Amino acid sequence: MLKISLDRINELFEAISASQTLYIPTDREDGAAEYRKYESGMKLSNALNTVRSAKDFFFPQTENLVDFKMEGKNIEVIDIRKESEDFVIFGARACDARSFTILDKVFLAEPVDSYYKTRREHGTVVTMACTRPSETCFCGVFGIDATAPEGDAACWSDGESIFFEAHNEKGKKFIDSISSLLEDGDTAKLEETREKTRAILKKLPLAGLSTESFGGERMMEHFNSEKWGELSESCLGCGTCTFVCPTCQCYDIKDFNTGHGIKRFRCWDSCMYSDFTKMAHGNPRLTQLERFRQRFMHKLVYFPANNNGEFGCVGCGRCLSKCPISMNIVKVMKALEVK
Amino acid sequence: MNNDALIPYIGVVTDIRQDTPDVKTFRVVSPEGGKVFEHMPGQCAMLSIPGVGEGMFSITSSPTNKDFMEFSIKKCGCLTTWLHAMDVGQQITIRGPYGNHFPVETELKGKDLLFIAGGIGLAPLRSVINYVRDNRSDYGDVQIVYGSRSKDDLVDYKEIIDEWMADEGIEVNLTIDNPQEGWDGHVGFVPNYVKELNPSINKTVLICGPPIMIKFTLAGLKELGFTETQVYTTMELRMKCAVGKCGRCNIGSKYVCKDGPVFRFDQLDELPDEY
Amino acid sequence: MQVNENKEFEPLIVAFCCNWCSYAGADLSGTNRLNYPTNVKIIRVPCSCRVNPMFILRAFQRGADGVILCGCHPGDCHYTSGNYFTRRRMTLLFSMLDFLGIERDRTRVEWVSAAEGAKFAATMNEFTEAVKKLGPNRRLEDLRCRKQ
Amino acid sequence: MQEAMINRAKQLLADGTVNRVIGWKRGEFVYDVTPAIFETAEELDAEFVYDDFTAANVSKYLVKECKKEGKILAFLKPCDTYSFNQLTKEHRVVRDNVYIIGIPGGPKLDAEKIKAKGITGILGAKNDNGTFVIETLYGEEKMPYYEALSTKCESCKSKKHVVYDELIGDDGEVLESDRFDMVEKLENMSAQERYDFWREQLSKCIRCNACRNVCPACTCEKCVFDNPDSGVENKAPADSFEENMFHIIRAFHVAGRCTDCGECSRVCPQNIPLHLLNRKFIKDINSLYGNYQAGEDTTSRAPLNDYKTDDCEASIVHERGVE
Repeated sequence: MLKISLDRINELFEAISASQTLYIPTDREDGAAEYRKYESGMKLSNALNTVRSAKDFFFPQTENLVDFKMEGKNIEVIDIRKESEDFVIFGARACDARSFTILDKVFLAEPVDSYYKTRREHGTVVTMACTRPSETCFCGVFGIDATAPEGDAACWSDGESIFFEAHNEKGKKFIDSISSLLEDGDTAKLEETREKTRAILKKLPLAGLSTESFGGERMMEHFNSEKWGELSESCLGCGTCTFVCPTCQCYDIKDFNTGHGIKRFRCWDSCMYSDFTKMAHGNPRLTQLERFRQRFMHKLVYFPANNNGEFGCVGCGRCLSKCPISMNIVKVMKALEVK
Repeated sequence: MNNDALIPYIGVVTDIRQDTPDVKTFRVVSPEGGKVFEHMPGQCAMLSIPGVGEGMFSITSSPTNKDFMEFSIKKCGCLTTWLHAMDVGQQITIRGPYGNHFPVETELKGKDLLFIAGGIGLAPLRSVINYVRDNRSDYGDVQIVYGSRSKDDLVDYKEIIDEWMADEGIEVNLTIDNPQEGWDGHVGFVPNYVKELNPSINKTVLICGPPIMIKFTLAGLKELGFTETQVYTTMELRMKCAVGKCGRCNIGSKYVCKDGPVFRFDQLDELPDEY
Repeated sequence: MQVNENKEFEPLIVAFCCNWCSYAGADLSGTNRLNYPTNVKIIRVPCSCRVNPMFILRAFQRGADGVILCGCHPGDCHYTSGNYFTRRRMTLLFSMLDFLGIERDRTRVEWVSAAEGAKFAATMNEFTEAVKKLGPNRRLEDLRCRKQ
Repeated sequence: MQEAMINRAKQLLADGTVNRVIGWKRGEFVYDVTPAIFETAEELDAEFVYDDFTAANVSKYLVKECKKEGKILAFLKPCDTYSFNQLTKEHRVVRDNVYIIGIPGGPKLDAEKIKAKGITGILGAKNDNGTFVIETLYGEEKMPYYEALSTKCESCKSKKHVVYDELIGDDGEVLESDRFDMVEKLENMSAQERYDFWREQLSKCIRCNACRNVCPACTCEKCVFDNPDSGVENKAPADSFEENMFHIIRAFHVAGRCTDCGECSRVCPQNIPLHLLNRKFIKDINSLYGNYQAGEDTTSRAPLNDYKTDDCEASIVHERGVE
């Protein structure tokens, strides 16, 4: 397997960023990690994952769609789409890598979302296998192997070197572009590391969680469950879970009047918000119970119903650690589990 | 780059008709003339005034009309108020067509049809009614039951009197909620009127109106012996993208904008009661 | 906004003036043919107390380089005490803007009575000069609203 | 402590004084607690928890809860009692529908602080004389206990309960705290430094609204930022201006009403020190209009609903401190 020694990793980053924009997870001064555009000397974070997921790269929080110029009774539609440039996301975890395939099912379904598609085409996802999963991790529940992440190319660390493997053409192209820095390496120690990680993954407190009780065919049963009242009781109705979630894809379209034109933009929206479904003549989801239910039903029931049983959750655990009142999908799954 | 569903076309409003005190019908064509796009009866379009908002409206004109599209719009919110204040010649943005349509080419073909509408609920059905009138030989008897609060609130009253009533094989039953001077027709609520009319149960029903009317009419139809597989309706929920991605107009796993807006009642029965 | 080197920067000043004193004061300075810069755009409000912090921020968002709030002198408010509340509110708001690192000279509260046409003109001249020195508002602007 | 609380709650449920209890419930992990309502003794026994991680201020839930049938028992920490009092003053809660037991606060911990040290896979934790011993998937880890303190508990303003029906444990005193130190430090920076500091912090904001929704002082039925008719409704910070505006207005709207409970900073998923904005207002109010502690009583006029004819002019801002 091709590898590069860990102490030469910044050489690698320099090489990649010389030809295209590179994003790596890096530590902030408050201890949390976030993706930043690589600049010379930036250090790769050791954290398990970033606070914000990597979905931003393909589905940014706000994005201009189209401009309008209004003059008298006339409207001019201005297509502001530009060809985006190539970029590399380095160090995405297995959960985030899977989230892209989930987002693909939404945005690349007919009619294809061209904004998303362009970014997807221009972005190369280089994933990094996990070595220190956290207690909040439960990606295995959704069939994700944290030691064998998807993505265009994947890499593994054995503590000394980073090993690379391409998964598709884009990945091959990426590895070719850095091949002068890589050398052939022995994977014995890497196998050892992976084995250790697998053992930890089996021991994770949430490893025993089961998805068997969920899926499209259980729609009415779960929808009408009496548990929702108790579960949603303490929900604040904020959007933290939605906005840190790598698979939440709901958005709002709004117009902004700049004083010299109209910008139509889309931004992330949350089904937890009170005005998400509010219409001029009423709201079908009046209380937090219905909104709370919608979020989890979407991930565990509606999404699989429309996507051959695939769930809308990747078990990254962000909502577990970020919810202000610690209410999360794991608690919902446990409460609704059909024994 | 190919066009994106979220980038709208321009439409020009060429005619505005005041139907009722709070409903206007707008005629929309493309700036070059002709329709902006083709559609099927029951489908919808997103109309917008940039800076004001965007909303889903059902296309009330029939696909058989090759010259223009029409939208009957009731004034009830921010965008509709703005639309009502427009003058002829105003440009708006339009994208579509969205959603499924009434199965006029399949299940409805050859059937006797019963249309039941309340208030502005006639808007989506008008498209089907005129489509059926233009393809008269493909369908059986047509009966229309239409009610509203008062005589003034009957949408498209002129067209109903002048054209629909004049057609052979179309029975039009109008009703208003309360007695009114100058009205010698039926007075009473739609659900009761339907029961009084006692339509034959081999008809296929297309119903649209306020939720409360739909609820009681459906119950009445069941009493008369209709089954849910015979009854179609069209739904509306808050929408933003209209292409099944923004995630808000779902009833259970179905998106009203993409899988709807037309549902048969037995399909709705399989979905959670959240609309 | 491209600042042309040959052309002096012309700030946009928004002045909220209370209907009873300052607006009349502005009127008086006009009838007295006193000059004050055309940069100043006056927005009339029923009382200085009507101005909520959001008004100030929104003025900056939409391209203002300086915002000044004028009302009746303390004790002279048409509604008895409106301007006293304004005073506390604006003091705290300006202090917060300062805390966030926004140039403090972009904001000001000035009491101008209906008889003080001269004071109105002088204040506006002085304030416009002060903002001109600061240059365009960059720290509290909305890039989308910037004219290309 | 937990046991005493459960026992007292059971008594009050049994004698009919209250028909439900608001407290905290254990979740999956040692640090994972959720505010919850308990209606029976069995539920209390099974799930009620009070420990180092029960930092959540439950007083805001009482806005909703006190409108329901019957009386509710709430365990309030000293800082929570200030929030409750403030809500009473604003007529958002009905005092008579809540039975309050004051409980000693004790500093609360924040799991994020532990994780920021690189300690992950937390399975258990205990305090061993000031050393926090954490059992993890990767073996035992140690850190000083005080370094795991929630930001909101780092500079406690008071151990005194300002409202209660009864107390478990002793009442404390209002403390001399160093809570304005960081505000002062910022005030002494140059405008450019302050600007850079806040840009760095506020640009992290994802507009999840957690700070707003958790805030016991933010109880508007409809927030301007949610109201399409307000003209400022926004769901995402589309521009740096909107980040600033949201946080200025959020803090301004609770100025004079904020009790400095610190919930905003505790819940922020991006660790933005939002409490500094609130403390800046509190500090200004104290120095310009006299010391004022929101929630201390239910009768005094809030500083922004009050005035003196000889208040300082707004120009004071221009005349002091660092430019």
